[in-house]
Amino acid sequence: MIKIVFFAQLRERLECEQIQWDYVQGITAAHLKSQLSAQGGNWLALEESDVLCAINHEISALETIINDNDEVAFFPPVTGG
Amino acid sequence: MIKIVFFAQLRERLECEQIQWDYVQGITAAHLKSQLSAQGGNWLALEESDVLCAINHEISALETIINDNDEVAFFPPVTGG
Amino acid sequence: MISVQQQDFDCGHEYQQLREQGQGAIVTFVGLVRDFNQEGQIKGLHLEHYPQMTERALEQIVEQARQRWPLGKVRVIHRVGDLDGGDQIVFVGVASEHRDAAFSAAQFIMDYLKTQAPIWKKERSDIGEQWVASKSSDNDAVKKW
Amino acid sequence: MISVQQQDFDCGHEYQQLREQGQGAIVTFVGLVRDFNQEGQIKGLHLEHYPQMTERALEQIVEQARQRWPLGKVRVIHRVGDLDGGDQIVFVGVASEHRDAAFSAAQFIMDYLKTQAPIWKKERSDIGEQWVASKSSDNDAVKKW
Repeated sequence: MIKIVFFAQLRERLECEQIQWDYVQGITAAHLKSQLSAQGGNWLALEESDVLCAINHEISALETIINDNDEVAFFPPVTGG
Repeated sequence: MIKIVFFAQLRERLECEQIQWDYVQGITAAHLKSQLSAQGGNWLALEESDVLCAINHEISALETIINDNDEVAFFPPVTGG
Repeated sequence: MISVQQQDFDCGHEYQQLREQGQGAIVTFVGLVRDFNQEGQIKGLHLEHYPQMTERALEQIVEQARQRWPLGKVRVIHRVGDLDGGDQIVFVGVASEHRDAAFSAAQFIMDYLKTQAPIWKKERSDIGEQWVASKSSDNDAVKKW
Repeated sequence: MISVQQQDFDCGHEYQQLREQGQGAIVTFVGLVRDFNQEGQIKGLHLEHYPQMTERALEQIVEQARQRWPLGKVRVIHRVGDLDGGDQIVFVGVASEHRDAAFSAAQFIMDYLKTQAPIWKKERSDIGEQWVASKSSDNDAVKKW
């Protein structure tokens, strides 16, 4: 399983803080994002705007391949500081 | 008259903090420095090393023309901060 | 040392800690919430973050700075939660033997923090809440390093 | 505000004064005397200056910074007289709405101060006194602006 977490306006628009998702070997973060948005409805928000990705608490490119039991985060551009 | 003041190692080498000097119309800070060092002895220190100039408390080029009653300062490169 | 915390910080105290090591130059940066009194209904900010990731991201940024410049103590504090106008948000303090290194490292840390630390600001006002938009100038600031 | 003084300063207090105006970014720089304990006989510094000129020179440097960047409060304190290892020498604090302006202005003020403020350092040691040589790197630092 993959743990997926969402933050800030993305979390609010998806009305979802975190979900579990079936692991498929060789899947990238980009694939995962497509699978999620293919669910339609709120999930289309993942395609609409800039979405950044972190894998296991490390900023990662969307092309990065995910391993089983990884924690994948999707979030909008950060605005701290 | 011109008031001339010296600082730091230059003051120490000249063994002089300040002197009065006759004003001559059209004289520049460079002329003044030459007149002083022409006195020989310690005064040669004015020619030996980098000497900066301020006229009336403002950093000035040695080519600047001095007016009567100006305060002219000669000093080594600054090392504050 | 990195802290991500709700509570406020004392810039003078943090400075004294940085001073202990006897380096010749200390640069501090503090980012504050704007003073909303002049700007209508905005009442304050809420800062959300990604708890398991924020400290680690900040540590990596400091580590990158250490690889570029000779640094002594480095301190980063970022507040999260609810803040009011004028409140302190972020502290970056850098000690070094060289003033250019201290200035550059503090600015580098802030520039990277602004684009890589998983923290998001939301403005609270009488008419609701609004996520703060990211600034392209912040992305540009990182490119200079 | 500019001060040239023998007495020490309190960085935390100066920071609070800069904070009053509600600007979003505050950068402070403090320069300290090196810790001589690791360096043999040096016991401390004496700072000589040109009393009627120093404040004026610092004011002009701050004025130049204001012409380049949008700044709020700016504070410069330079100590003169006898200092020991680890003592604070100089404080530069800049408030601005923009962090880049605050960083740049603080660094600009320090770079210019190092080459234009009429202040000279002499090291005191068991074997006598020695004027500190000026550094070409300080002249180079000014050229970047």
